[in-house]
Amino acid sequence: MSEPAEFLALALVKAAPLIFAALAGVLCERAGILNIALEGQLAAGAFVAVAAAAATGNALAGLAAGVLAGAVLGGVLGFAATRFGVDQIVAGTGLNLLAIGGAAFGLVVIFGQPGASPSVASLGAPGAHLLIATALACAFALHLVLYHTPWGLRVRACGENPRAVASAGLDPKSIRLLATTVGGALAGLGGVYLSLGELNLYSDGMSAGRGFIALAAVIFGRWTPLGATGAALAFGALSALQFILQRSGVPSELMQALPYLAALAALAGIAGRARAPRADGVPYVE
Amino acid sequence: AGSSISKASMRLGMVTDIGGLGDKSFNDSAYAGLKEAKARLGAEIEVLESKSAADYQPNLTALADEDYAEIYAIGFLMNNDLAQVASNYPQRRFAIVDAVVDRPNVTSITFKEQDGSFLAGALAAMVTKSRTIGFLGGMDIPLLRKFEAGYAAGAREIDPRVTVLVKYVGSFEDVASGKELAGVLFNSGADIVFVAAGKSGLGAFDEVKARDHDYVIGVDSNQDALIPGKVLTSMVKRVDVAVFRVARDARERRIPRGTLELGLAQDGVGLTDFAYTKAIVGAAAIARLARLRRAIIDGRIVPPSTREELAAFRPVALR
Amino acid sequence: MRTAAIGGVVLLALAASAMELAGANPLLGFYALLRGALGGPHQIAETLVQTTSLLFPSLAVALAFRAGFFNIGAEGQLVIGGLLAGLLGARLHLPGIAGLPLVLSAGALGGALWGGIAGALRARFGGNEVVATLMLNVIAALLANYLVVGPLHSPGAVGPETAELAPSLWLPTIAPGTRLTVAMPLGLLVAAGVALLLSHTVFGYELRASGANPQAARRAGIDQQWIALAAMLLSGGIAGLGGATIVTGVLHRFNVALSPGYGFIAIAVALVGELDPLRVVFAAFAFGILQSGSLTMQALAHVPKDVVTVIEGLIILALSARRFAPSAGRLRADERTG
Amino acid sequence: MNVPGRAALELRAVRKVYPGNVCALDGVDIELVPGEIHALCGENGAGKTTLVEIAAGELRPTSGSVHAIGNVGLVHQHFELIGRLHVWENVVLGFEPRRGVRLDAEAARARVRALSQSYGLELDPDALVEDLPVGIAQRVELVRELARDPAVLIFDEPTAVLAPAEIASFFATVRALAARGAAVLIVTHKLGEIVAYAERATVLRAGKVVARFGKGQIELDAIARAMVGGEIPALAERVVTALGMGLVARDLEAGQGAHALRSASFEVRRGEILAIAGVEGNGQSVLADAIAGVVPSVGSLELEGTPLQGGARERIARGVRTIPGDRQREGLIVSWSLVENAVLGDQDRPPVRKGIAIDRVAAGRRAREIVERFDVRTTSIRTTVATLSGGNQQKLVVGRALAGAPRLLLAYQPTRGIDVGAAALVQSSLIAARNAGAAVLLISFELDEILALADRIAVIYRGMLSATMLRDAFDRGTIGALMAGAQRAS
Ligand SMILES: Nc1ncnc2c1ncn2[C@@H]1O[C@H](COP(=O)(O)OP(=O)(O)OP(=O)(O)O)[C@@H](O)[C@H]1O
Ligand SMILES: Nc1ncnc2c1ncn2[C@@H]1O[C@H](COP(=O)(O)OP(=O)(O)OP(=O)(O)O)[C@@H](O)[C@H]1O
Ligand SMILES: [Mg+2]
Ligand SMILES: [Mg+2]
Repeated sequence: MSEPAEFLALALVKAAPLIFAALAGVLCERAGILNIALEGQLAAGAFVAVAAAAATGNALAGLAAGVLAGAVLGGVLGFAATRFGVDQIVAGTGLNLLAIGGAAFGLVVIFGQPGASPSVASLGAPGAHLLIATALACAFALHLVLYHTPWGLRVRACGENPRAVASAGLDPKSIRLLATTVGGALAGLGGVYLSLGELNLYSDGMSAGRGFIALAAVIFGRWTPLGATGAALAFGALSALQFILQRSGVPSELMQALPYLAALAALAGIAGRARAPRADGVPYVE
Repeated sequence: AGSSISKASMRLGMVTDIGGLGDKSFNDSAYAGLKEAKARLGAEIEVLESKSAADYQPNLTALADEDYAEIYAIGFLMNNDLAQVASNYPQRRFAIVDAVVDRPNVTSITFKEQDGSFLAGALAAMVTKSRTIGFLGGMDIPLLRKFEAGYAAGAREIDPRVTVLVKYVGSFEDVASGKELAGVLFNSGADIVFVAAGKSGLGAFDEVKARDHDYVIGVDSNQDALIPGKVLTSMVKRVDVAVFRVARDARERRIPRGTLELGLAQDGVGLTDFAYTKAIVGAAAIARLARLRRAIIDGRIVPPSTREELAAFRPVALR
Repeated sequence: MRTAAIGGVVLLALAASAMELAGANPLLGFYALLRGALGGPHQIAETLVQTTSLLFPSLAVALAFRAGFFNIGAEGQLVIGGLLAGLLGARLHLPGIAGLPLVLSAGALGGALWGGIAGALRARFGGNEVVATLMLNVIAALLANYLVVGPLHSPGAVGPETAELAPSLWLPTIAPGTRLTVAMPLGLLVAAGVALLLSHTVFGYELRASGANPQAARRAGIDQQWIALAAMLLSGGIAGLGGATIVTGVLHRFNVALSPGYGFIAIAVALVGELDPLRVVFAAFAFGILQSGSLTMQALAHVPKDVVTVIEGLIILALSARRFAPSAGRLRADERTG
Repeated sequence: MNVPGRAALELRAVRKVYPGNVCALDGVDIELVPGEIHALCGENGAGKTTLVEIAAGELRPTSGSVHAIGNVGLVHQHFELIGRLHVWENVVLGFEPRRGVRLDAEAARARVRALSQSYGLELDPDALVEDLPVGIAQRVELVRELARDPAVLIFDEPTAVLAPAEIASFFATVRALAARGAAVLIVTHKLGEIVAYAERATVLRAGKVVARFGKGQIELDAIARAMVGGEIPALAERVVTALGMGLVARDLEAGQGAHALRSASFEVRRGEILAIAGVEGNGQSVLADAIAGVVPSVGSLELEGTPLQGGARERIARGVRTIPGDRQREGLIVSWSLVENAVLGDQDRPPVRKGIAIDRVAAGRRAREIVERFDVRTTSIRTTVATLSGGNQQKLVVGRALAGAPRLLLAYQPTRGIDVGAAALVQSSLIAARNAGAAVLLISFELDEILALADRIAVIYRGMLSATMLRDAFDRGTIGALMAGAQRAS
C-alpha cells in the first residue's frame, strides 16, 4: 500500500468507532441527556456481540445483540434520567462501571476465562468495511433525522426547552427516552465494530477511552452529526498519523500525545464559541 | 500420613498487579504455577486482584493476617509495598516476581528477558526475507525495554543490516490499536513482529492471520498454538515454574533463598520448540540458535537490557 | 423520594444476584464490604485513606462546578500534582519540616498549572473546558510516563515510578501502624477552607454568581474570565495537592498507577455531595467505604474483582437517584428563555 | 360553534398549595364564556399565574375541578419558546406538517405566514427566536397558540412588552379571535386596557376572588380599589433640583445587526429624568448595555465631567446602577436567597465587602431595607428568589438599584409586570432618586409611564436617537409618530 492510501485507510478505521459513539452523544445531548456512559455502551456492545456470536456461531446475530445491548444501556440511562430525574453524570459514571465490570465478569461466566474471549465468528474484512460505510451513512442519516423530520425537531426542542415541548402537548420524557435508546444502539454498534468488525474477540478494556474521546468530538462538532463526524475523522487521522510517525528514538509518548495536543490547540482557535443545547443534562420535572 | 496432614494445611496466596488475571502474561502464568501447586501439592489457593497502586498494601496485608505458607506479589509495581508488609510480618514468607526486595523472608524472582528476547531477535533476523523486522510493545517502560533491547541486539548479532522497527501501543489493553500498529509495521516492510504488548498483542495476532508471508513472535506464555504456523515461536517467561518451585520449597520448609534470577540456563526464559514452524525456520537456524543460547549461558554474549546498552552492543560474530 | 428508595432496593437486589451468579454468598458479600471498610481500627483507617484520596479531587470538582466550570480533569491534575511532588521529593534531601511543605506545594502548583491551562483556554479563547480537561487527562498520563521512565528516570526504579522519598518527606501517620496520615485532617481543612471561601468571601460570592447566572454576574461587574482562570487554578491546585498527599502519604513515591480513577469518581462524589464542600466530605466517606470494603469482598466473600466493579456501578447508580443533585447542567438552568 | 352562554372553561373551588405551605389559590371559581374577553387582575403574588397555569392544564390543582371544551392555549409571560429554533419550528412543534416521513418546512412556513397575515401579526418564519426582541417573541408565542385553533386562549400579561401601536393591534387580534367564538382570558396589570377591551373582569387578592365585574360594570377606580384593597398611592412630587451635568453621550455606537445602536448623542442632567421612548428592538437595550459597560461601544461617554470607562465593575464604582430589562436572566440569580441577590453588584465595596469577606450582617440589613421599602412579599429574606412572584422579583431588582444612592440610574422598563400599587411605588422612587440628584435614564415602551415621569424625552427608532424635547413640548401624537419611524411627520 502506498503511504497516503495507508494513512487514509487507517484514519477511517480509527475514526469509525468514534463516529458511532459521537453520533450517539449528539443524539442524546440534543435531546437534553448528557450521556457520559458512551464508554460503557461501547464495551457492552462489543462484549454482547461476541457472546452472541459465540453462542449462535453467527456474526450477524452478534451484531444484532450488540446493538441491542447498547440500546438497553442507553434506555436505562434515559429511563433513570426521565423517570427518576437522576443526576445524569453520576448515573453515567455508574453505568460505565456496570458495563465494563459486567463485560469482564461475563467473560468468566460465559467463556470461563478472564481477560479476553476466544476468537469467534467475525464480520470479516467486508463486514468491517461495510460498518465504516455505515458509520458515515449514519452521520448523514442522523443529520436528516434531526433537521428534516418531525421527530428530529422534537428532539432538538427537548434539548433546548422541555417545558416548551410539554406545553406543545408532547411528552418530553418519552422523546428523551427514545433518543437515548437509539443513541445507545449507535454506540453499541460502535462496540460491535471494534469486537466483530475489526477483530473477532472481546478483550477487557478494549474500548480504551474511545467513549470519552467521542464526547470531545461531540463538542468539537458543535453538537451536530456532521460536525461530530468531522471531529471524529480528525481524531482518527491524528491517531493514524501518530501510528505512522512513531520512530525509535522519538519518545513514543510524545507521538501518542499528538492527537490530544492537536485537539487542545484547535480548541484555542476553532471550537471557541460552541454552545451546548440549553437543557443539556438538565432533568425535566413537571 | 504426616505428609497428607501438612498437604491439606498449606495455603498459598497471590496478589496480582493492576493488570489482573487474564492478561495472558505473567499474572496468568503465575496463576498457572499456583494451580499446579494446588494439583500436585494439594495447596489451597487464594488470589486477590488490585485496582490501583494503593490496593497492593491492603491486599498483601489481608493475606498476611491469615495463615498462608507463601504469599506471592506478582509484578514489580509491588516492590515497595511488599518490603513494608514483609517487615511488618517477619513470621510470614513472601515472594515477588520481576523485582528484588531485600528482606530475609522474601524470595525475589527475576528473569533475564533480554536473553530470551535476544534469541527471538536472532531468529527473526535469520528468517526475514525483507531484512526488516518489527517490535510491538505495550507501554514504553523499563521492563519492556529489556525485551526491545535484547531483540534488537539479537538481530544485530545475525545481520547488522537488518532494520528493527519499534512501535508502542501506549496501552496493554487496546486490542484494536495493537492490530492497527501491527498493520503499520507489516506495511512498512517488516515481515516478522515480536509482540510484547499484553492484551493489545491479541490484535497483532489477528492482523498476521490474513498475511501470507508475515509472522509474529509471541511472548510470556507459549502462544504458538494461537495461530498454528503463523507464530514463529514464543519468548516464554516461566513465571509458573518459578512460582511452583517456591511453593515446593515452602512445602518442604526450606528457608527462602533470596534472589532467584532466572535466565536461559535455568529455563526461566527461552524460545518454544517450533512445533508448527520447523519447516519455515529450518534446521540450520535452529542449530544456530542453540549455539547462541550456549554463548549467552557461558557469558560470551551479554545481551543488553536498556537502550543505552544496546547502543554500545557489538556483535560477537560467532562462527 | 419513594420511587428513589424503590430504585435503590432494586439495584441492591441486582448487586446481590450478581454475587449469586459469581458463586458468592451475597449476604457474606455485603457483610464483607462493611467489615472490610469498618470492621476494625485498621479497616477504618484504610477507609479513611481512601476517603482522603477521593476528598481532594472531589473538592476540586465541586469548586470548579460551582464556578460553572465543568472540570472533568481532576484526574490529570491529580497525576501532575503527584508527579511533581514525586520528582521533587525523590531528589530532595531536607528535613521534613522544610521539605514536606515544599513537596506538597510542588504538587499543588503542578495541579494548578494543569487546571490553569484549561482555565486559561476558556478565559482567553472561550475554549470548551470539557474537551480541554479530557485531553489534558490523557496528556498528563503520557507526560508522567515519559518523564518518569525517560529523562527524569530515577536510578533503581524498576517500573514507571520515581525512587522512594526519604522518610523525612513522608507525611506523619496519625494512627500508628496504618497508612492514615495527616493528609486526612489536611483534607478536612481544605474542605472547610473551600466552604468558607464559597460562603463568606467576595471571591467565593463572585465565583458562585458566575456559575449560577453568568449574564447577571457580568452585569454585577464580575470578571468571568478572571473567575474561570482563578477557579481552575484553585481547583487544579486542590487536586494536585491530593496527588501529592498520595505520593507523600500512601506510596512514598510517584507511580503512574497512583490513581484508580479518583479524579473521575470524584465527579460522582462531588455531585452526590451536591457541590457543597461539607456534604462532599460525607459523600467521599461513602465512596471510601466502597473503595476499601470492596477489597475485602474479594478476600473474604470470594466476589471477583469485576463483580465488585459491577456492584460499585450499581451503588453509584442508586446514589444518583438520591436527590436531584445540582449538576452543572442545572446550574446553567438559570438562563431561561423569555 | 359553541352554544352562547355555555362556559368554554369552568374552574370550581380551585385550591393550590405550593410546597412550603404557600397557599396561592384558595377556593377560586371562574368561568369563561365563548366570544368574550375576560380580564383577570390582582396584585403581584395574588395567584393569577398559578390560576391560568391550572386552567391550561400545566399545573395540577391541590383540589377543585377544571372543565374545558376544546383546546386551551396559554401564552406565558415568561415565554415557553425555544430560542435556538426558528419561528416556524416553534410554531409547528407537536403537529408538524409532513411530506412522507419528512418534515414539510415549506408548508410550515406557509402556515406561519397565513396565520400572521390573517391576524395582522407580521412575522418572519425564518428568524431565529433568540434574535427576536421580546415584543416579537410574544407574537411568536401568540401565533403558536393560534395555530392550534384554541377554544380558550389565555394570556398572562401579554401587553407588558408591547408598544402602544402594538397593543392596539394585539387587541384587534384578540377581538377577531373572540368574534370567531373563542373564549379569551387576559391577565393584566394595565387597568386602562381592561376598561377599553374587556367585557368581564375578576379580581384576585391573596388567592381569593374579591370582586367580579359583569358586562357594563367595568370601571377603573373600582377595579383598582378591589385589587389593592384601598387607594392607590399618588406619585411622588417632582422637586426642582440643581441641574449639574450628569451623563453626556456623544456619537455613541454599539452592537451589530438589526438591533444595533447606530448613533446617539444626548445628555442627562443630575436631578433629571430623560426618557427614551421607542418600540422594543430599536436599539434601546444595546444603548443601556453600552452605558452599563456590558457591551463594548464607540463614541464618548462622560459622567459628571469625567469619562465613563472600563467594564461594568468600574462603572458600578462610579455610581451607575441598572434595572435590567429581563429580571430573571440579567438581574437575579433565582436559585439564591433574597439576601444574596440584594447585594449583587455591590459585593465588591463597603459596606458589603469587609476585607476579603462578605459582611453577611450588612447584606441582611440591605435585604431587609429593600423588602420593607418596596413591599416585597416574601415569607423570609432567606428563601430563594425563585419562589417570589414575578412582580415581587421586579421590586427586588428595583430596590437593589436604588439602595446604593445611584449617580446614574439606568431604568429599563422598570414597571414591567408589576401591579398598579407597586408600579406607583417604583415610579415614585425613580422620582425620589431624581430629586436626590441622580441622573435618571428611563427606557420605556409605555407612553403613559414616560409622560408621567420624564423631564425630557427622546425617541429611538432603528438605532437612531431623535433630538430631545422638553417636558412642556410633549405631545402624544408626535411621539407616537416618531416611535413608528415617521420622522418627517413632525
Ligand atoms: N413554585 C412555587 N413555589 C412556591 N411558591 C410559589 C411558587 N410559584 C408561586 N408561588 C407563590 O404563590 C403565590 C402566587 O403566585 P403567582 O405567580 O400565581 O402570582 P401572580 O398573581 O401571578 O403575581 P404577579 O402579578 O407578580 O405575576 C405567590 O405568593 C408566590 O410567591
Ligand atoms: N420553588 C420554585 N422552584 C423553582 N422555580 C420556581 C419556584 N417558584 C417559582 N418558580 C418560578 O419562578 C418564576 C417566577 O414566579 P412566577 O410564577 O410568579 O412568575 P411569572 O408569573 O411567570 O411572572 P409574572 O409575575 O411576571 O407573571 C416562575 O417561572 C416560576 O415557575
Ligand atoms: Mg404572574
Ligand atoms: Mg407570577
